[in-house]
Amino acid sequence: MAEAIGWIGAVLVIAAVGLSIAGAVGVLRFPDVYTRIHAASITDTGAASLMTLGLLLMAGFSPAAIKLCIVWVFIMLTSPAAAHALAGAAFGSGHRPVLADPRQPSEDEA
Amino acid sequence: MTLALVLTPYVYGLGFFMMAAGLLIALTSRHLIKRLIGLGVFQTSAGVFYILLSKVSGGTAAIRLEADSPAAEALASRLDAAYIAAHGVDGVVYSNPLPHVLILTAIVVGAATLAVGLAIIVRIRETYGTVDFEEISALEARALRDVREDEA
Amino acid sequence: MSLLLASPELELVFSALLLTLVAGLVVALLAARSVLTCILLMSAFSLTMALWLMTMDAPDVAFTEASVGAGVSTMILLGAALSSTDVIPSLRPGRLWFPAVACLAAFIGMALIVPDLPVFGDPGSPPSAYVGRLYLEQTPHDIGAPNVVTAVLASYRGFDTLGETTVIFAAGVGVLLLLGGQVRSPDAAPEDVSLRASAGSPVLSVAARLLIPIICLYAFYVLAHGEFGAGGGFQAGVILAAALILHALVFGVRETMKALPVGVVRACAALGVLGYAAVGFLAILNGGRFLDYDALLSPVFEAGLPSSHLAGGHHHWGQRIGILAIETGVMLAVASTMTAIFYAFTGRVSRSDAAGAS
Amino acid sequence: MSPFAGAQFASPEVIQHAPALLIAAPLTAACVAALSPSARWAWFASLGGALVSLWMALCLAAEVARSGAVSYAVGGFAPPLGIELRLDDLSVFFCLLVSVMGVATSIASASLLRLELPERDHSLMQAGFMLAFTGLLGLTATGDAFNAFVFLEVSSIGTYALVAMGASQDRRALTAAFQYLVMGTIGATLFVIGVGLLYAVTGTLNMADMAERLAASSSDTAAIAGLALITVGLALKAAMFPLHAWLPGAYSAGPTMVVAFLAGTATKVSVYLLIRFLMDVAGGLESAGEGLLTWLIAPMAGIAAIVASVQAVFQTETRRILAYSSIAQIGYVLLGVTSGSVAGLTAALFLLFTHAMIKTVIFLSLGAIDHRGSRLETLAGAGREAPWTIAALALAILGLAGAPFTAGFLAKWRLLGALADDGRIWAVVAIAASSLTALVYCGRILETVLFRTRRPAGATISEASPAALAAIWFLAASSVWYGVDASALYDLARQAAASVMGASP
Amino acid sequence: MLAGGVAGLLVAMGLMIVRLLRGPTAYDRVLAVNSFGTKTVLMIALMGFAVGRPDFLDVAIVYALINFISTIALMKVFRLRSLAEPLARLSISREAPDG
Repeated sequence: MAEAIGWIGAVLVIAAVGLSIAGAVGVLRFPDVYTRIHAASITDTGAASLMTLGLLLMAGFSPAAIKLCIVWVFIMLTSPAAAHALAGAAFGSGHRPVLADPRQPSEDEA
Repeated sequence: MTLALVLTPYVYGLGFFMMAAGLLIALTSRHLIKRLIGLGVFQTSAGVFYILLSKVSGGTAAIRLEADSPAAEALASRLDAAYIAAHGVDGVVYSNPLPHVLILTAIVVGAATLAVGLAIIVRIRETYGTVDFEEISALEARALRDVREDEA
Repeated sequence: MSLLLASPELELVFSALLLTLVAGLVVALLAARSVLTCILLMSAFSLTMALWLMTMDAPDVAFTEASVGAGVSTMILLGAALSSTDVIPSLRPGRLWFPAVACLAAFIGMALIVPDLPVFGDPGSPPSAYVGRLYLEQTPHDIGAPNVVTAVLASYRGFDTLGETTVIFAAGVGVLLLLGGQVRSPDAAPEDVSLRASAGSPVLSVAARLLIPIICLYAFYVLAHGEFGAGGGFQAGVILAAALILHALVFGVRETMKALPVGVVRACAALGVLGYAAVGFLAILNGGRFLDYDALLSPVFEAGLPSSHLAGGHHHWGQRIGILAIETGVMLAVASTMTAIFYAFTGRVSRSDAAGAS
Repeated sequence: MSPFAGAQFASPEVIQHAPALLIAAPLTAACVAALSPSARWAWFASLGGALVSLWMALCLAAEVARSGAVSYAVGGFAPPLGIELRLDDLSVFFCLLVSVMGVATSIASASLLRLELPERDHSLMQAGFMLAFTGLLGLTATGDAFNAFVFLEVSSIGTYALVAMGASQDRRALTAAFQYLVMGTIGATLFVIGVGLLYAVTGTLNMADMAERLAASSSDTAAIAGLALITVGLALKAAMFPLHAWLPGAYSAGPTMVVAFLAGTATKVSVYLLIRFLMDVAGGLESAGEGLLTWLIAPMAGIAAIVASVQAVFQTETRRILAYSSIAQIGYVLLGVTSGSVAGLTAALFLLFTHAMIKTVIFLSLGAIDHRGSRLETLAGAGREAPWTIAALALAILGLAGAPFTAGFLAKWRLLGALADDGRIWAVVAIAASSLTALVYCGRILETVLFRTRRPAGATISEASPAALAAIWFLAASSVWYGVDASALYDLARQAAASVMGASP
Repeated sequence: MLAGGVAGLLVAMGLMIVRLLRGPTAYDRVLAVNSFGTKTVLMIALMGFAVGRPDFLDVAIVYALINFISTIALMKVFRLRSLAEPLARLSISREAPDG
């Protein structure tokens, strides 16, 4: 039984890493700051949650489990706040999001 | 063991490369802040060399584990008993803790040097108006020439 | 569980991979043309270096590298970079030639001695087989703290750590001498050039108000936990300073200075180092050597204390209390010095900026 | 027989803890100085710290004379686990040098600071000075290689900021301090990498333990590379010839109190570390220690003696002349050190001590007479306004030039004798040529200060304050005394040289 | 198995560095460093279990905090050109457009 839980945990961890890589690719491919912030912060918090759940299954009841939850709480608290502040700062300093407007070339080509 | 023989020159080589690169930036960059960053890389690379000496293959962090704790058994399971008997302490193989203590000091010394260096740079920027090394030496050369002219 | 563990060889490969990432960042640093990119690369460099230290079984060093390197160094680098031009002028190739050859010669010279150095991860190398092993075997009998690194740092080589705390204090004295002139008292703090603020976003101030007490509590946990897991006086001091810096970043330096004026911070730095030296003098008064924690408690008093379970009942209360006392001194000195340095940089820059802007 | 044999300065309990108190006293004084509200209290703290460490140095000198090397295991753990403070004759010689210069500078520091810096900076300047003093004392006393790096950094990080504080007088202090910081940190980091290499070969950090294991070690190339890096790092710190670029700027622009203390001690302690590592620790590796000394340091020292003296002649600013003369003097000392004979090393150490006294007197008196402007002409005819200070300055300049009946003359005479006996004629020629050029710039300074009258307007000169005068005349008088009867200092130097050279026959 | 996860995270961090170097605007670079930091936190947690020493998570907690604080500092530098003034009154209005 313990072995099975361990394996489920490992699968969750691999899923989290997959999500993280997807986010990274998104940050590279997306046209402008706002979509990149979107990609980065969504996948970071998602990957953190999946990873924490997976490792919790593997750690069982131990001090490490409590620390894992603390790490999860901190990431949940800081990552969205940082993303919000970043988007606010970018908007405040005059960056316009690339709306679905064919006339306006995306930032990378400009 | 062949893996270790391949990795050894590679890892030391990277450490010495960081030393040479840090030294190059510290000696040649025209922007004073980048010089300090180069100096920081040079000091950190000295730490890399020490930590490379401390690693024991199969060893774990120098925080003593109870011999019978689950973590110790999991670690022991991936090494053969002779290796643990020869190089382990109370059934667990640890890496060498001494370089870790020394590098804690080196990191703090690096931060202290960086703080004082940046304070001097802020003062230089306020008196000379620039942080470009060559502009500053040009300013000083001209000041020296003015002194000589009004003396002659 | 063991199936999932990485084999020792895999660990060596991972550390080599991470070191390659670190070297890649150094190459990027060589070519960087803007100071702010350099600072960002330096922050990433510290984070990756700390990761590499984790694979090299050095959690304490990873802790310090992350908090000092990525945390405080980035702050003061930004403080200084704000007041200077961002573009890095490129060097005329003529002048680059000689230092580049010198550094290359140094690199080749060092590479020649690699065959003579111990093999990477070799348990029988002189450092690991001699003093390193002695520390691992002696610590339970002499000190009884599970974390051997903290035991060596605080007790065996406590004099080194006293010197280290003095280095941080000397840096604090130096920065306050150079930049501290204007930030004497809270009202002399820089008047804030605030933009015509419409409804500011409360998200950050709420997040900060929630996080700052947790970070301070965590700093004291790291201080107390130093003997059992990764942690200690330095790391705790830097985390406490990071909490104060967060408060200064979100609520403005003037608010933080009202809470902790520069005079108090400067006095705490001196008191931290004095506290450390006082523990040493107390040991001398009790008949032991300088910084000999066994002499701190009189044997009669120590006999009454419960024996610690880990070290087979051997009484180590003198060492335990000595280590905790000096770690508190180190934390006080490091936290207040880092805060004083942050005050000096931010207090100074906004004034010249304000002067520049008007 | 050491002059301190049989002397008793303190009760046995105090002597037993002398090595630790030697370093802890100035450290505590630095903290008290930083905490003190007024400049006066900071001065008392720094004076107290300096006097206690001088007292401890005297106790240790007596103890070492009586019972050989003193070993003090800090924290109660014997080496190789704990850190050991080990003082033999050589360390005690440099301990005395640093604490005597520290007390003299501390006595004169109050008036010097009042002339140059605003009141609010005085307490932090005294704290910084005491931290540099702690670092240098720690360097002379420690027996642990990495501990030496930590104290090297303690002494130098304080001084970078102190040198930069000269910006209130001369804005070039900032760029000089930055150059000093970059070069000094590169030197210290090279030193720590060298210690790392020696640690990789021997596995220990205690110098005595390292010396034994080096003798028995098989892998020589890493050890030789380690020693080479340590030599280059310390050469940077000691401003040896090709790596001396930072010294003239730092010495000419820094505040007087800092420059006087640095000129007397900082480069000297780096020379001590060079002797300690190349002769004591590398004793086993005959080829490495001797090779580095004869083929790397000796030629550089010879070139330094000549080139630095020539450059000194062409300088127009007073302190720059003296800075280049310091580089030349370091060249003389290293020529003596690399002579390979006990007589040569003894003459070098004697010259080192007298040069430290002379340079401290010169810089203290230059600062104490409160003259604005760094050019030599601003000092014209200072003898009339400040007779007592200028008399001491003249005595010291004579000593610097090596005029008869001064300690400088005796030191050079014995050094030339020792080098001639070792058959190092090229070194004798180098020192002789350099001394001749020294006569030129010393003569120019004397002529300006004593006989010339016309001085550019506005360069006011006033007599030094009583405290500064006391410190200046204490050192000037002792430098003359050692010119006449050098037995006391010379015996001390011979004991120190014998303890190191004796170690490696 | 966990080692595969660590390798995957390493790839993701490498991509972040590419964005850090290429990022046209300063806010892309700040985002890259922030995301790099969060991925490092996950890496630490995963590596702690892969190496069999789960009590390394203290370091992961510090990472999360330091990463948040340095992101705010970097953002203030790019947005307000000063570290000293209060952020609570971050202006959403459109004055001071800069990169």
